[in-house]
Amino acid sequence: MSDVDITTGMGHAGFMEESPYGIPSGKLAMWCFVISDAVTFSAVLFVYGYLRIGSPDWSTPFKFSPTILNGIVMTFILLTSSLTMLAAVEAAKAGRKSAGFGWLCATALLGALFATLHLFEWGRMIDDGWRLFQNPLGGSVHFGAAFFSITGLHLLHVVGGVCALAVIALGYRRGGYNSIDVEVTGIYWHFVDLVWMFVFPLVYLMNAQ
Amino acid sequence: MKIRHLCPLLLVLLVSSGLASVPVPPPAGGTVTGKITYTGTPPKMKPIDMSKEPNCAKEHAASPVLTENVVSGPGNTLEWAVVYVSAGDQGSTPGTQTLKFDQKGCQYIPHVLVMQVDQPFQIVNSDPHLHNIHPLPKINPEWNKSQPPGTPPLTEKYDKPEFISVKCNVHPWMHGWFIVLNTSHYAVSGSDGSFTLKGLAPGKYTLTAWQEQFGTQAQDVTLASGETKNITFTFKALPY
Amino acid sequence: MTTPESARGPGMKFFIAVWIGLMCIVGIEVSITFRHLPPRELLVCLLVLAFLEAGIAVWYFMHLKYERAALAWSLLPALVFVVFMMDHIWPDAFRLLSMRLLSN
Amino acid sequence: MSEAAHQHGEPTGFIRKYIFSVDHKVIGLQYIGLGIVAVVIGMILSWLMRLHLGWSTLAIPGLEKLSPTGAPANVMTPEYYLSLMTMHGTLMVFFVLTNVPFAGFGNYFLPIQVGAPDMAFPRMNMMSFWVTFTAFLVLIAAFFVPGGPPLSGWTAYAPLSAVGESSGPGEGLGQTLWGLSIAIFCVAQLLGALNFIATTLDLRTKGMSLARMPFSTWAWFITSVIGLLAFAVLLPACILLVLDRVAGTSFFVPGGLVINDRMQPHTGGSPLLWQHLFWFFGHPEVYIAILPAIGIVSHILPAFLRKPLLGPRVLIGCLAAIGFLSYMVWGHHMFVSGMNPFSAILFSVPTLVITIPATIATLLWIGSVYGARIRFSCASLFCLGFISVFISGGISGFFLAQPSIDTYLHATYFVVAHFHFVMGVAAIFAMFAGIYFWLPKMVGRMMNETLGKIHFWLTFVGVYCIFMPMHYLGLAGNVRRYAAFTDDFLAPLVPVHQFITIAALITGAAQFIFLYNLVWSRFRGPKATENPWQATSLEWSTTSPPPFDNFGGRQLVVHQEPYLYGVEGSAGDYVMQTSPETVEAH
Amino acid sequence: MGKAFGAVLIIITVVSTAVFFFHDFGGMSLWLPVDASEHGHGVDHQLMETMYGSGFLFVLSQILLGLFVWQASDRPQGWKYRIFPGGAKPMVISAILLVGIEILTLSFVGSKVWAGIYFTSAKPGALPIDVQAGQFAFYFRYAGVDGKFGALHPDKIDEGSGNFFGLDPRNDEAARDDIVVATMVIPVNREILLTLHSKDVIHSFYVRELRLQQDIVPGLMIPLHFTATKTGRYEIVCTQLCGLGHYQMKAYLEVKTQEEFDKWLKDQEAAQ
Repeated sequence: MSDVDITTGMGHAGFMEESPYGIPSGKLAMWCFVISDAVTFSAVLFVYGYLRIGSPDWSTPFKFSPTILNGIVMTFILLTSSLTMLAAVEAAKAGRKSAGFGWLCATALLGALFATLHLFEWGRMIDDGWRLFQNPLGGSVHFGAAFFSITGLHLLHVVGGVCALAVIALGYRRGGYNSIDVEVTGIYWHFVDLVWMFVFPLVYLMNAQ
Repeated sequence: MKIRHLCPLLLVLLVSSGLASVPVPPPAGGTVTGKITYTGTPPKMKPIDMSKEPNCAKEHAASPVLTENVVSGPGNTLEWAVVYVSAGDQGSTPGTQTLKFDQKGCQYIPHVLVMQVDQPFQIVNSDPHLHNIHPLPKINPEWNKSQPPGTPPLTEKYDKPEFISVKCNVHPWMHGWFIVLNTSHYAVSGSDGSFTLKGLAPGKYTLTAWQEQFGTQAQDVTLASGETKNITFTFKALPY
Repeated sequence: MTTPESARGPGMKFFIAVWIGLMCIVGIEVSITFRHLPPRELLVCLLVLAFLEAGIAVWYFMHLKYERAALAWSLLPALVFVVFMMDHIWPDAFRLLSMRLLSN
Repeated sequence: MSEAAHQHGEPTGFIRKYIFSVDHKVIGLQYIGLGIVAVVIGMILSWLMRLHLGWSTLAIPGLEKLSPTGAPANVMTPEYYLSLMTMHGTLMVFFVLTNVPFAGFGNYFLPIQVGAPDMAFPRMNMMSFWVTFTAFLVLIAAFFVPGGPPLSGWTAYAPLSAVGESSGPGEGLGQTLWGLSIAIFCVAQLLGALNFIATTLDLRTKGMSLARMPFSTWAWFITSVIGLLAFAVLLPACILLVLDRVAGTSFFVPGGLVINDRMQPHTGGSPLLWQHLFWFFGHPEVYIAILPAIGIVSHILPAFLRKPLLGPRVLIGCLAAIGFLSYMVWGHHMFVSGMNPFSAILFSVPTLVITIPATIATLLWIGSVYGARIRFSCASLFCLGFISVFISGGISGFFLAQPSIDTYLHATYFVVAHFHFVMGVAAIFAMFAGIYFWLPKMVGRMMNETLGKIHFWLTFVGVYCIFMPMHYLGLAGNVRRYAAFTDDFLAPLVPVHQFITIAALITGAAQFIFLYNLVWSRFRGPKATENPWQATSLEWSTTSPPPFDNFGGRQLVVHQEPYLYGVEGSAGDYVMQTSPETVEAH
Repeated sequence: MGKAFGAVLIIITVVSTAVFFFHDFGGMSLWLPVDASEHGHGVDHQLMETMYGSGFLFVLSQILLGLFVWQASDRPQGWKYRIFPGGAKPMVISAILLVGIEILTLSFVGSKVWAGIYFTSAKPGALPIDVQAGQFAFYFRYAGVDGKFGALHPDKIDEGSGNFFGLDPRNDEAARDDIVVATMVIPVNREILLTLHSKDVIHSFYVRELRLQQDIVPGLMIPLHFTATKTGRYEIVCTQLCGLGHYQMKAYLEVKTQEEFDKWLKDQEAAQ
């Protein structure tokens, strides 16, 4: 067995068939996971659409302030975290280790900030009487169910992503992870951002007063 | 103990003692007798369509069974009402005898089974087909068991007093009641609406009468030693 | 180890421009929302903008543009196909309203 | 993220070597072992069910010990029958048909067949097995919880599965555990699918171009693509179902329900929504079960026909076409469900179109058998048996694909016969073929052929005795999922059910011959050589069983197409994939 | 071994097919019951077409497989294999042609049959019957003298007192004369319009003789119309798993002549 790193999908010329996409296995697996997860999110969004179409008494409770405004701020934070993630990837590729570490930490912090704002948002909704099974305005109860399950699923991805970023950032600084690992994490993080690009208009804006 | 058989027996005793007016030695305790009646028009009891279960439909082909929410007797009397001591109870003995609740011809026999807390009772399936027995308690634990034909009786008991509606999902018309009381002083009104509570020590009691459609009514009664009192509970009936 | 193709990229300046563009789209979405269009039209507008945004994110942020075309040609048709097939549930959703059990 | 397979050396401790092993071969065997446990449980459940269907008042000694409430006085109650049916279906579909041909054999042989030392992500591979195992434990726990195992079938149609205990026994904690178990299972399958895809695309040894991959590798690859997208839909569906049960949401439960005279607190959901989500996964799942089976059979058959299959590219095209079409047809499970009748036509046409690639594959097999000199062994017999049951099961698809006929046949034993033949028995036959064929490689010992042939004949005739009459029962209108046949028109059909029960008992008993053979051969069987079947693919280029890194440090180079049989080779009538000699076309 | 396999396969094929031709076993028929509905003819025709087409394919492919395996068994050592004449091409072409033509015809004709049942709505004179399924019984409701159905109030359902539908006769006059029965009685040769709804879980309405099956989904009112053409007594059974009593969930359908039906309806009206 040779010492060539066989799983990167590169550098095994002469020993392995070339991967049809010319990308490391980790990246390919992440892309596949992203597609699969996209299907999961679409399924949940389809459930939301299905129930909304079938409910004549759908509530549209969101006012510009505070909910939509908060949503815009959250969108801004998440998009910015995507940008810092890109900076981390660029830095890692160029081999600037400390810069890469810094940008990764910044991304994780922005992600945590997003999650915090989101939880405050949830708290406000719960104070207003929204539950998975309850609509304080008397309309369809599916509003709470759809809102909490879709945003909850997304929040779960954000929290998971923040943890992954922290692990990768520390590992990257210590040398356990390389620039490819940073890039793969980046794909996941951008995907979380991408999902939000659907959640924000469909769950927030479509329910604005 | 079979309440169904006991009621006519008590009735016979009561009537004979009243008619003969033989001087009997005063019993150990006081007695309350009476009748359950109604005013107004009760809902018409509907014949039950059992065609879904050919065994039962055949059994009742001659005279269809009627629903049993309001079973009225001569003179606006009500059968299947339960009278019991709801306050001031003393001298109750725990129920130890195992009662029997039969499923026969797609009907519950008896329609109302009164039992005491922790008193065991047996559920028997005398029909050649499946029944499931599903009491719907709110306080006691709920269970729902099916009894294929030929399986041994189920023995159950309840540990909290409650009025429990009983149904069979396979034959949705089947409907009965488990009345769980924490007194041994109770009676079920017979086909002429009469009831008798015996062996009550002297004192002040609250008697409550319960009927499944019309709810409950309470009356206070004070008994001296060996006294027999006669009271009537009258429910108001509506046609629908 | 040779430099993988994905290492080539346009640099941060370009990504900042894309980021500003995405924020603008979000701004457009919000402004459309508060013009109080009928829900159906609003939905169409928002979906078009969301897909545009998502496309930009996939294409530039996730570096799909900088991978071999085969990757995009393998992944995206699969996703589009599955999501397209899921659309078969809508005819039932629309029937739900007219066939609801009227309980009162 | 990426774990290089060679970074961890061969482990030495028992736990790292056999339990929490990252070696794909051990994991493959673990999957197969789990599948065998599940299939034995599932088969015993089917015995109990069949006994009850034949003689519904029969007391089965000891049954009361298993469940005092489910079988008072050893007589099965209808709810216990339905619970056993649900567990049978769930165990078989998820833990046998998905686990063994796909995850089990795939894990063991996919890396070897492409010449890789291990999977792309060995630790993730270990995780997906143990997540599967957790799902299995959670499901089995449902047998022992108060309220009993779930009874709403492996399809768990809401609202029966969603409203909780009030809808009857078997709908309590057991049903929640079912939902959790399947959700966990989905996660495991997603991890597995990622691993399979990455391994197939990235870890092929030199010369192993996509076109030179064996059929089985192709089938596992296509299956993992299907699984990647299908399980992604079942996962949220199960989570939402569990939310309906425990958190009071109403995704799948409409308003105004009165169960046992009690109004339910739910409002506004849609039972059809669950069916759509479930079958969106459910139909691809059918192909997740059968495509690896097709791949395994197509891989084994040429070694015994001693000739290559007809049209290998066409066959792979058929597999891909079936996988593609599997996403377009889920509505044929819902023709009578109250779905929009216009959609029915939309789903019916692609369903019928699926029969074209399936027919092409079948004809290619039959055409390949023509003109061969078959080496009859247990593996080849099970392959031939597979073709036969695949035809029998596939043909009935013509009926069920048409909504107008489905109106009559839906939910009858015709459907039971159809999917047991095409999905159950066919896939099981492929598993048997796989075990008889590959066990020498997996444990280094040959299986006993005599016992194997007895096993084959009893099983082959047995399954026809069990499932062929079911078609006719279905045509006579015999409804499925009935605990007993008390209806006027069903009661006369009971003798057929008794016949089927006896056939099922005998066929089931025959499987113990197999189990005995398996255990005996594992320890006492004659030692296997490196290539006992004179087959050509890469797994036969290494020792039996293969060493930890599969090829003992050699880096194989592939020179040939996978199925060069019936040619003049240096080793005989075949040429190994690794052989550098030049071969003239036949 | 090959001869045994071929022989067993051919025996299995012959026996399996034989039941199709001889399906009457004394009191037990393994075939479709009599067709008692107007659209049933189309369904039966479609089923027979499919039976012939796929039966042909079944017998052909099984016998070919058996034959080839039989042939393959006594070939000499060192046999040089033969390729099927033409290779894969005839297989692909014949599969596409044979199956393609079959499925084209089937889906075209079958869709017409399906459309005839489900794409049309009932004619104006159809007799409306309201069907409610619940664990584990069907109940049927006729509009009564006033021709109007009372509104449904699920919260008023009380099976013990016979209020299976949740009618409110106290406040709703239309409900007072509604006829609720457990056996569905219909006149022959007159179109019936059922409105199916369920009070708890999914059930199904299946009458073999009518060639009709339709799930009854809670929360939906599903219309279904048909015309019975033969008088008789048939069973309506539930085919969607609904709980422990699923196998006992049934009702009878009595198809009577118009006069008998009118008389039955009069009796029922009088009983209200």
